[in-house]
Amino acid sequence: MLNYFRDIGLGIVTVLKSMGVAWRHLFTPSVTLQYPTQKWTMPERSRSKLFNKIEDCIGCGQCARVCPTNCITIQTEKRGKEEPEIFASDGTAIKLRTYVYDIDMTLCCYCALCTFGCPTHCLFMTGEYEYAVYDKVCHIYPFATEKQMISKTPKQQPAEKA
Amino acid sequence: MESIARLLQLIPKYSELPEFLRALIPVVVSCVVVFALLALAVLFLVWMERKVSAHIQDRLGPMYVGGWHGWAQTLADALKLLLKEDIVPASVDRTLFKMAPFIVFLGAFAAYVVLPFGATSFVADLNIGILYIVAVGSLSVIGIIMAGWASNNKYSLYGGMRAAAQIISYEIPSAMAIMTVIIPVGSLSMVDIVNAQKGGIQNWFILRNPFTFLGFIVYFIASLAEVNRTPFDIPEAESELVAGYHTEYSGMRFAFFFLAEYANMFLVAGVATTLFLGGWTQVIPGSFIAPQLLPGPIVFFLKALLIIFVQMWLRWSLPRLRVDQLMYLSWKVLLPISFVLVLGVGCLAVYW
Amino acid sequence: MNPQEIAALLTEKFGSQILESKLDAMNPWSAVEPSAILAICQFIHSDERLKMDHLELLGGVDYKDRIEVVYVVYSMKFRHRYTLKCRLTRETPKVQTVESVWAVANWHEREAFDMFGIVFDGHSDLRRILCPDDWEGYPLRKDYKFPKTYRDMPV
Amino acid sequence: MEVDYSGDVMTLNMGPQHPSTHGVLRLELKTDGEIVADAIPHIGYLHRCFEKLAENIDYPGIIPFTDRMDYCAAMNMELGYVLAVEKLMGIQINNRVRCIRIIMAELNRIASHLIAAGTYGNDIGSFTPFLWCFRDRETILDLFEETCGARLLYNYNWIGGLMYDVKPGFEKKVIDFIDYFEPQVGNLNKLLSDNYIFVKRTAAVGILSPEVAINYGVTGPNLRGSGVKFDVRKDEPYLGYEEFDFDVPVGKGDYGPVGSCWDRYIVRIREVKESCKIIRQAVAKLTPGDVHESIPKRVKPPVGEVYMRTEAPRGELGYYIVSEGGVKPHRLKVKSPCFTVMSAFREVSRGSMIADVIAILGSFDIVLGEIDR
Repeated sequence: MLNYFRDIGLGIVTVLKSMGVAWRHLFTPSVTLQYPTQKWTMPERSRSKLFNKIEDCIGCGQCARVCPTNCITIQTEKRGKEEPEIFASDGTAIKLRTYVYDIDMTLCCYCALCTFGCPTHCLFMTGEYEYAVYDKVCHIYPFATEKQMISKTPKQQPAEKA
Repeated sequence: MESIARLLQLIPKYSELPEFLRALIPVVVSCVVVFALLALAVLFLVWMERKVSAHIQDRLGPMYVGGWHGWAQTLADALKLLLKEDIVPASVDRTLFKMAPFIVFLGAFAAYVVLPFGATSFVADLNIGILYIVAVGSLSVIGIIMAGWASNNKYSLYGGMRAAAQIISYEIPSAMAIMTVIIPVGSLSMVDIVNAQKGGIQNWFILRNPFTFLGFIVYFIASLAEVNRTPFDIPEAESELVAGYHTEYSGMRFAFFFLAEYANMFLVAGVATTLFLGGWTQVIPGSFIAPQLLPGPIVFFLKALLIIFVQMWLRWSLPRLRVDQLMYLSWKVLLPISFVLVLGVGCLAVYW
Repeated sequence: MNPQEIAALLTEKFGSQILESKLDAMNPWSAVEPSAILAICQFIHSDERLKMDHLELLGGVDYKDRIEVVYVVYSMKFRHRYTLKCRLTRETPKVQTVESVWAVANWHEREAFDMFGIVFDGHSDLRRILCPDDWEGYPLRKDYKFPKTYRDMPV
Repeated sequence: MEVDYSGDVMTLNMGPQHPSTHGVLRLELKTDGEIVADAIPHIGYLHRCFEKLAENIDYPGIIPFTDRMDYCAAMNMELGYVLAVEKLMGIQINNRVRCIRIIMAELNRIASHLIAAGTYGNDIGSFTPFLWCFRDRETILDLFEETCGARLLYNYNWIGGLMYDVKPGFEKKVIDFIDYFEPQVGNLNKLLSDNYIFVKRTAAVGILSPEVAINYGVTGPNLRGSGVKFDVRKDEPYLGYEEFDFDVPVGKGDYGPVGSCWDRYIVRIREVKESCKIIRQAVAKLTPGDVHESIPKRVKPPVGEVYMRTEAPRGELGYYIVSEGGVKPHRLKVKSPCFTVMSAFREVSRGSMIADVIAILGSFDIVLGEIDR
């Protein structure tokens, strides 16, 4: 019998207490950010869309090798001897012509491992996060600007790993 | 209805219409008026619920649609629901499935007939008014069970069964609590009940004596359970039963369930206002202290909104009860208390 | 108890059924005869000196020439750990279940069955656990070929 | 389809798409009215072949995938992995890396426990604490984003070091957050933990006795909720946790038998406070240093095998790595805490009510990404 009334009493007390806490929160300022009109500034290290500054790319393929999901496709060829020498902005000589540099952002896992391997720091992750598209294909971003000059027979691809 | 009939008299050549039309038109018109008011009230209540919940949770809630604090958000949502495809799953009982939302809504809607919004603004003043509300209000149980059964979904079935058990159980304490008012008034008519509370806040039943005050509390709790609000929302407990009896519903039919839920909320708030908070009467009697600032219906709405706010406030601060605890509360706590209250009020009526 | 003592205790008790022990490894382990695994597990679980009541890990390892089942056991009371290994053939990997010793072995063994095809004798509910019931092959084996389709859906 | 003729028993499939199975878990409930006669969990809907994938990727490349196991506590997941590889390779890390790792791991533990508490409230029917918890968690994620650029899947702990050093002013922000956060726990307690309805719903429900818990290999807060004082951070310290002063809260059965859902829940809440303590100490111990100092150029561990376990928010997380000397692991087996606790679910939930099943499931605080891997 005592328990019965204790239960009722505790129930009433707990309801009042909870309501009190809720009441106080009714007037605390909200933390909502009204997204499309207000945006927060992304921190400088934020990892979103990948970007390759292709003028600085020496085509070494470090990024493609280190990528755990193989989202970077890179194809290069040797630049001809007669072509003028070009340099990346940090002075590294560009000996390879990168004619395919595709990043498939649907596969990217945003780990940023590729950006750390890049010797000329031309590949980096930007803070841009609004790049929704209607077609998955649009998420393959080609960065290469040059055309393939020397037509070569495609090399025998190494057998696919099991 | 009388006032609407009087207004219709102003239309030229109205009296030349045939007798049955003159009887029918006021009914239809008042129904439309009540329905429109109801729809508006529901839209407002949904918006209010979103805002109350948002601010309790340190959010803002809808802010864009309509400009000022997203006031048109529910309107947009309602339109969206109406435009949606009416999906009837393949294996449901089609007739029952289609009927159920309307029966649920009918129960809520029909009860508004006797709810007195103001001294003259009501559809009908039945002499069995409150009995009628209790009776018609429980009609929605049938609709809910129909929905639960017809959906051919186990979660819906659970929801329907829980709702039936719950609503029927809580009818008893709520009816008992209503009796604490009926006994001193001596009439079942809603208008009579309000008139008995005229003359300011001290005459309201909530403050008249401790029995009616407790009666109000019991009625409030029981009515929460009857309209399936947290902490008693086990029929549609989204963490257990997905969405309970309206799991399979979408679009327009779902909107009707939604409408019914909020209409029911407003109904129980309106009944509580009429019974315990003095209905349309002013807080301070106007004639000698202050002028009657607000018209009756507005006072009524404000009082009902206050109760609804408390309902919402409770919903967003309490967890949900379990089925057995819910039944415990009804049969072992509320029912004995309400019996004691009726006894007490009876004694007061006889020996005071 | 340190690993040397545990190994000594096991050798003393089970003798030739302890095939090999490596105590200078990062996780000292003993390879045991597969047929004795249940008896050994019961012993280390109930022995007053060992009380290895917590099975931390049970998993298979495919070494191309054999499949090993690894049992990492731990004692909540004495806070010591030991590793047992069962070496099985790749063709018919079969070992007794230790479900009766540690209840948690039930799911771990199901997982090992699912991934390596190790059959646990006497297991109460040896079904696939992570892959669908009608999946073919044992994915974590080294020679596993990825199927191109599953139920006509491209994988 | 199997038909059960044994009377009033109905099979109710809870999941894989159900609001409170915390992911894609399917529970096959045999119900008799509201009573659950048997609850059989079916897992594997989120199986992403982590262990197979890991055999085909080099060691540093696995770290982003470890993040995706327990996405609520990614820092702790990668911490366990890098510690295992470091143990295998014998890499020593300097004090700065150690302290930053501890701060990050404990911050993430707080974030993870906030999700646990919030969603548990949601399971019981109280929606408000859920958003309050997420509000506070957001601050932690902001700190993470500022440090490593990602909010959820960090790839921050690297083998032998860290991705970046923390930014200047990080320490102050952490301390500010802790100062702000500690009173918030009391607020949560008022609204949820000590709410009588909540207590009635969770205490005396889902009792997991210590013997059963150990037998089922239950670890972490779930084990401590049963009253067993066992914490890998205390009992088998890694990263120098032995230098830190903190308590291991255990379930005491304040409102009923020990090992109930409420005990498991409250252990998490109390652990959050202990984590705050650890963070304060770790920030004080932070010394200057180079976080890239001992990152190896080429991760190629010697032949061998290692079992390393750490205390993740959901329990004891073990990595068993077999190396054959290559740049890829020969075998990587994860002992996930949620997997073992899920195997105990059937035992615990038998004979309870449908609402209790949800309460028990929520109190286990499972993350399906980690169960299915």
